[in-house]
Amino acid sequence: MEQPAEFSVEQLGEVARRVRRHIVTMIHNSRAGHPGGSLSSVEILVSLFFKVMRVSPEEPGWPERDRFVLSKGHASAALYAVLAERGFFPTSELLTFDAIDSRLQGHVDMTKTPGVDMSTGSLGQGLSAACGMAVGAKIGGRQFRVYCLLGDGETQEGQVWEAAMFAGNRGLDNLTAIVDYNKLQLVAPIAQIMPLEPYTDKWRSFGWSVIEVDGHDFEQLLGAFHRARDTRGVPTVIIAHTVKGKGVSFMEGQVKWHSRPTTDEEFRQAIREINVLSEDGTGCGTSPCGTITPIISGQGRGGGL
Amino acid sequence: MEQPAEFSVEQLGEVARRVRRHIVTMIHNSRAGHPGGSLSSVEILVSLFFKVMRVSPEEPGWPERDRFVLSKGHASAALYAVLAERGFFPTSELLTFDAIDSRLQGHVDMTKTPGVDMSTGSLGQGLSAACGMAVGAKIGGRQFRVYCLLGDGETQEGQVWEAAMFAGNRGLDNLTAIVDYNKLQLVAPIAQIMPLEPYTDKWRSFGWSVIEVDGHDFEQLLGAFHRARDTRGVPTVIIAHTVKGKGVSFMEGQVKWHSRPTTDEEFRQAIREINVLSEDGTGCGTSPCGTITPIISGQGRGGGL
Amino acid sequence: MIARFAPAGAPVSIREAFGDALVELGKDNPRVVVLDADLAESTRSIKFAKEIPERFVECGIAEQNMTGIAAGLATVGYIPFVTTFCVFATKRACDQVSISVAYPKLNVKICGAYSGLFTGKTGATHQAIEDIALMRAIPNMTVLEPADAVETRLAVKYAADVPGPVYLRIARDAYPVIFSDEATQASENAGRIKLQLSDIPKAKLLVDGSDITIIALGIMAHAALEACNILFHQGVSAKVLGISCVKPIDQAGILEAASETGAVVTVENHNIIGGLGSAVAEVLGEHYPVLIKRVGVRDVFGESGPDADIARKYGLTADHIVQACREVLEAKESLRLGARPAGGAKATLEPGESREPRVLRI
Amino acid sequence: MIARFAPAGAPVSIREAFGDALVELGKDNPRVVVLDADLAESTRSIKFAKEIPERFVECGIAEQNMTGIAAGLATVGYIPFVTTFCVFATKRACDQVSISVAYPKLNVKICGAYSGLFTGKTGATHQAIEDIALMRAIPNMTVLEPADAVETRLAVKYAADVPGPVYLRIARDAYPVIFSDEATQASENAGRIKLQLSDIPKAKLLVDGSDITIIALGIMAHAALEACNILFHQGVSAKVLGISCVKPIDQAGILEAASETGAVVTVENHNIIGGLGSAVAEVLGEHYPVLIKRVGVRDVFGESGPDADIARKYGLTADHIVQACREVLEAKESLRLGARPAGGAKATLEPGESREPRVLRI
Ligand SMILES: Cc1ncc(C[n+]2csc(CCOP(=O)(O)OP(=O)(O)O)c2C)c(N)n1
Ligand SMILES: Cc1ncc(C[n+]2csc(CCOP(=O)(O)OP(=O)(O)O)c2C)c(N)n1
Ligand SMILES: [Mg+2]
Ligand SMILES: [Mg+2]
Repeated sequence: MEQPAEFSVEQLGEVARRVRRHIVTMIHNSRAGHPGGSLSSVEILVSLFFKVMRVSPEEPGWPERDRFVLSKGHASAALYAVLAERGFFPTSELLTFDAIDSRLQGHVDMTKTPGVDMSTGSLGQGLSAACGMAVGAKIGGRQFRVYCLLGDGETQEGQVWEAAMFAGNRGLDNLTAIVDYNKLQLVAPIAQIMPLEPYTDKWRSFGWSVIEVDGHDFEQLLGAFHRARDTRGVPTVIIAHTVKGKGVSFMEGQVKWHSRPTTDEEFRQAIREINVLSEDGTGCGTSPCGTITPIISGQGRGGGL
Repeated sequence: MEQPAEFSVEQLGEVARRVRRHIVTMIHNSRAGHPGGSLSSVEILVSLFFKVMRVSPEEPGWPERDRFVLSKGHASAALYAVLAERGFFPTSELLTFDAIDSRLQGHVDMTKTPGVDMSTGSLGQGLSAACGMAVGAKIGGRQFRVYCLLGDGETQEGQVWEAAMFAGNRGLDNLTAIVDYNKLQLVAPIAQIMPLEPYTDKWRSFGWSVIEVDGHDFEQLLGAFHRARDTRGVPTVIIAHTVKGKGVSFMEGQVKWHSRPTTDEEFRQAIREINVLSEDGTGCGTSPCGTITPIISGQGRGGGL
Repeated sequence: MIARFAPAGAPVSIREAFGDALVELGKDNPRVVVLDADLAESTRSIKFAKEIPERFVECGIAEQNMTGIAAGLATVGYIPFVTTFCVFATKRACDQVSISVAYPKLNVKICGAYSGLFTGKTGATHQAIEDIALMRAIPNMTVLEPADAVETRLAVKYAADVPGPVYLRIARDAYPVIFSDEATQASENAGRIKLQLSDIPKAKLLVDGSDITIIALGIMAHAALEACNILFHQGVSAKVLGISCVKPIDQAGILEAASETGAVVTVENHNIIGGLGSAVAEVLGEHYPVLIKRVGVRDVFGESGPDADIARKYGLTADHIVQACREVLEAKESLRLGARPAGGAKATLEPGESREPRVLRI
Repeated sequence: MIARFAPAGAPVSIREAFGDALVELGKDNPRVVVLDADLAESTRSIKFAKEIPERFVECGIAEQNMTGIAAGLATVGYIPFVTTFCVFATKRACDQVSISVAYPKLNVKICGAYSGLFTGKTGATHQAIEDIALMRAIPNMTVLEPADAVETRLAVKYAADVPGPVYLRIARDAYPVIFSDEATQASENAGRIKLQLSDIPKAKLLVDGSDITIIALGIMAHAALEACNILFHQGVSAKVLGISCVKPIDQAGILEAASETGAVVTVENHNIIGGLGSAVAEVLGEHYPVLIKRVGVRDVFGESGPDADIARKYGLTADHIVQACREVLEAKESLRLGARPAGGAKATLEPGESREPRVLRI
C-alpha cells in the first residue's frame, strides 16, 4: 500500500477517535506517558499517515516512502496508535507501551518500532534529522517528501532555528514542518514561560513559507499539506493551532495533563467522552480498538515526568 | 576613571589607528591570531571602551562597571589592544599575545586579562552570558549596562537565538548586542555559507529593537549606543555593517585573512597603510604603540586555524 | 551492624528533598538564584519558584542558553543553581558547562535530576548514563550524587559552599534514609549514620568488612547494603563505602579500604565507562592495584520500563553486586595462585584454566 | 630496533592526509557525504568540497544541526562524515551525537580535527582534552585516533567500513610516518611498520620490551617512541604499544603486554580522566591489576602557546613519559617489598608500613 488510501474526512474522524481511545488507554495502562501533547496532535498524524504520506505498512522500510520525524518524541502514544491503526503492527501491541522489552518505547525509537523513521525524545533535534533526509533526497534525486512534527515549546530550542536557517537557505521544498501549537508546555503556558509570538514572522524571517490552520480540522490540514507540496523553492511550516488534551474535557487546555497518568475514574470518564464524540454514539464499533481491554494495574510503580 | 573620558571623534579615530597597529603587530609577532575580524570591530570596541561604557581601568573588577562580552572571542587581539590603550594593562604586554604563560590568550579569558568580563572562544555562547549579567542587574536593581559583540557568522549558532528569545521576552533593555556584520565567515562569505537575510526581520521577530549603522563611523555608532540606552522595555541590537580586515587594503573583504598571520613584507605594508591613515601622516606619534618593536620571529612554529 | 543496612521508616523522596533544600538555601542566602528549563515540576525547583519567585529565572526549553545565563549571573555575584534533567544539563549543554562555566571557574551549580536509569519509564533519551563521565572529564568540576534525602540536603549546602562549578546529580524517587544530620529528629536517629557537611567529600564507611570492598555511588548505596547483607549470610564480610563526591574522589579512603580487603567492586547507576568505576580503577591502578569489578550499565542504552524491571535487566540489583563480589573474590584467588590474564576480550580467566572451587570464607 | 623509532623522512601532515582520504573514499563510494560547519579550510575537508561538491553539505556555524543532518542522511542510506574541530564535534553537539546518532546506531562518522592541546595557539577553548572521555561514555561508539598520515588514511577507510557511529580524532600537524601500507612507495618502507586495515582496532606492538609497557594513543606514539629510546639508554627495556582504537579497546593486547612487563604507563594528548588512561585502568583492574601511571593533561584546561612550550608545561613530552616510567618501576618495587598504599592523596605508598608481600605474578 504505497499510495495513501482513499479515506473520507468522516472516516478520518473515526480513525482519530479510535486513536484517542488508544492513547488514553495506553497511558492509563502503563501509568506513564504524555496524554496532553499526544491528544493535540491526533488530527495532524492521522492526516499524514492516512492521507498525505506515501508509506507502506507491509514494507515499513520501503526506501522511497515519505519520511516522518516526530520531533516531539514524547507524543509517542499518538504515533504508535496511528501506526497501529494504519497497519504497521497489531493494535494489541499498543498495550505493551512503556513495558520492559517493548517495541513501543516512552519516546520513539526507530530501531524498535516499524514505521518510526527517527529516534527522538531530546527536544529540538528532529527537524535537523528531517533536514538531513530532505537534503539526502535532493542529493540523490529521489522523490520522497519529509514531514516533521514539532511541539510549540520545543521551538524554544536553538537547534530548531539552526535547522530552520539551513532548510530555508537550502530551499528544501521537499520538507514540511508542522508545529503543534497547543499553547502549553510542561510547567506552564508558553505565554508564561517563553512566548513565541510573533511566531509566523520568526519562521518567515528564516526563509519558510508559513500556513496557519486549525490543527483539529482535517479539511484545513489536508489543504495545507497540499499547498506545501505545491510550494517550490522554500520549505513550508504549518502552524497548527490545537488544544492540548483535545477530546477529553478535563484535560483540554490543562498544563497538568502534559505527562500525568489517569486514575481509574478519570480513565473511564475519558473513554466515555471519546466514545460520545463518535457520531452514532456507539464508539468505534468493530474497530480494532474494541479489542483492547485496559489492564488497569500491573506495570509496577507509576512513571511520568 | 569610572565615567568615560571625553574624547572627540578625532581622538577616537587616532585611538583606532593605534589599535589597528597593535592588532597587526601582535598577530605578526605571535604568528597566529585573527586579523580580519579584529580589524572589522575596532571602531565598535573603541566607541564602547572610550565613550560609551562606564569602566574603571584602575579597578577592573569594579562591581558597578558596565559589562562587555566579546562573544566573537577570536577577535581577542582587538579587545586586548583597546584595553591596553584604555589603561587596563601596559601596551608593552600586548607582545605576549599567544605566548605561553601570557595573560593574553588566543581567545579571551576572564580569569587572566584585566578588563575581560567573560571567557569566550566557542562561538554563540557570549550572548547568553550577557543575558545572565543583564538579568542579574534587573534582579539586584543595579544600574550597570551590558554590551555584547557578536560575529555575523556566529549568529548561525542556535544558542544565539535562544538568548535572543530570552532577552526579547524578558525585556532586557539594559542589554545591547552589536553584530559585526562584515559579511564574511571563516571559509567563505556568509552569502555562500549560510545567508542571514532578512537579518533585521530575524532580530525583530525575536523581540529586539534594531539599529543599522556603518560600523566604522563613530558618529553613527555613538548615536546608536545612545538610542539603545534610551530604549525601554526591549533589548537593542546594533547591526554594524563593517569591512573584514578594515584598514589594511589587501586584507579588506578577503576571507583568507580570517586567521592568517602576515609575512614580514605583508606586515610592513600593513603598518605603512595604517600609518598613512593617520591624518598627519606621522602615525601615532608619541602614543604607547610607538614603543612596540615587533619581534618578527621567536615564538616557535606558527599557529592559526 | 545489621541495623545499619536496614534503616527504619518510609523511603523519602530525594527530589523533594532537593527542592526543599533549594528553598532553605535561598532563604538563607540572597545570592542564590535558581534557573529552570521547563522542568521545574519534575526537578522540584518549582518549590523555589513559588517561595522566591524574584530569584527564579525561567529559561524555557533552552538548556544551552540557561547554562550561559547562569555563567553570566555568576560573574555578577550570584550563586546560580541550574535545574533540569541530568541528560540535558550535561549533554545538551556540555560545551556551555565546559567553556562558559568550568573554564572560567564560575560559581555555577549544575543540578541534574532523574539520574541514571530510573527515570519513570521515559526510556533511553532521558536515562542519564553518560553524565558523570562528561562532568568528570571537565577540569574544575566537583561532581556529587547523594544517597538519600538527608545527604541531598547537605549536598545542596555543600555545593553552595564549595567555590566554583559543581555538578549535582539528583535521583527521581524515594529511598530509605540511611543518614542523619543535625536537623534529624532524635526519634529518627536509630540505625542511621551521622553525617556532617564536611563528610560530603569523603568516602563514608557504611559497613565495615574484611573480604571485599563495595564502593557505591549515591543511591546505589542501598543496593550495596542489601548485597552486603546477602553476602554476610553467605559468609563473606563486605566493607561498604558510600561515595557522594565522585570528583574529586576520596583517594585515601578508597586506598585504605582496598588495602584492607584486597578486592573492590564498584556500583553506580551509570555507564561503567567514565564514572565511579573508572575513577576507582584510576586510583587503584596508580597507587595500589587490586582486582576490581564494575557494576553498572554495561555500555548500552537503556529503555522504558518499571524501575524494578530495568534494574534487573541492566544489572543494577543487589544480586548483581553479590555476583560481582563472588567473581572478584574468585579471580583474586586465581591471580594469587599465579594465573595469567586471559587472552580473550570477554573472559576474566583463560579458558581451560582449572580453578579450585573456593570456599569464600570460614 | 632503533630504526623503528627513528623513522626516516619528513613529517607528513595528518590533516592533509585526512582530507585526501575523504576524497579518495568519496570517489570510491557514492554513499559518502561530507558535512562542514565553517571549518573546512582547517579540517581540510575543503578538499572534498572542491572535488565532490555535490556531496559536500555546508552547514554554517551550527554543529548541533550538522550532527542531526548527518543522522538524517544516514537514515536514507548515506555514510556522512561530519567534520569540525574535536571540541565542537563532541562538546557542542554532545546530545546530538548521543541521541540522534549513537542511540539509533546510525552510520555517522564524527570527525574531530585539532586534537588535544596542539591546536595552533588557539588556547583552552579549542583544545580537545575531554572529547575522548565524552565519546567513550556514549554506548555504540567506536573511537579512533591515528598516529600518522598512513594510519589516518586507513582509519578513514576503517571508519567507513565499520557499521555504526565512529568518532575519528585527527591531529592538526605533521608527524613522522611510522607505518606503511599497500599504497606506500617501496622506497619509503624502510624502518616502517606494515599496517593493514584490520590492524586498526588492535594494539600495535611498536617496540618490544620487558620491563614496562608504554601504551600510547594516536600521535603520542611519537613521544612514546622517543621515551623508549631514552629509557633504552638508561637500561630500561620498554615495550611500546600504539593504540589507534580506544573504544572498543584491544583488551587482549593490553593484558598480554601487562602480563609480560608487570607495569604500564599510558600516554595521551587528553585529560588523564576518561580517556586512554582510564580505559587501560579499567581493563587492568578488572583482569590483571598491575601498577599504571597516566601521562596526559592533568585535569586542567590548557592555554595558548607554541606546541613545544605547551607540551613541556602540560606534561606531554618524552621526558614526562620517561619520568612516569621510572616512578612506576620504583613503585612496583616498593609494592613488591610489601608497602601499603598511602593514606594521603599525594603519596603513592605509605612509608614504614609492613604488609604481606603481594606477588602479582610468578
Ligand atoms: C532537550 C529537552 N529538554 C527538556 C525536555 C523535557 N520535556 C519533555 S516535553 C516538554 C515540554 C514540551 O512542550 P511542547 O513542545 O509544547 O510539547 P507539547 O505541548 O506538544 O506536549 C519538556 C520540557 C526534553 N524532552 N528535551
Ligand atoms: C562553536 C564554534 N564553532 C566554530 C568555531 C571556529 N570559528 C572561529 S571564528 C569562525 C568564523 C566566525 O565568523 P564570524 O562570526 O563572521 O566572525 P568574524 O567575521 O567577525 O571574524 C569559526 C567558524 C568556533 N570558534 N566556535
Ligand atoms: Mg505545547
Ligand atoms: Mg564575519
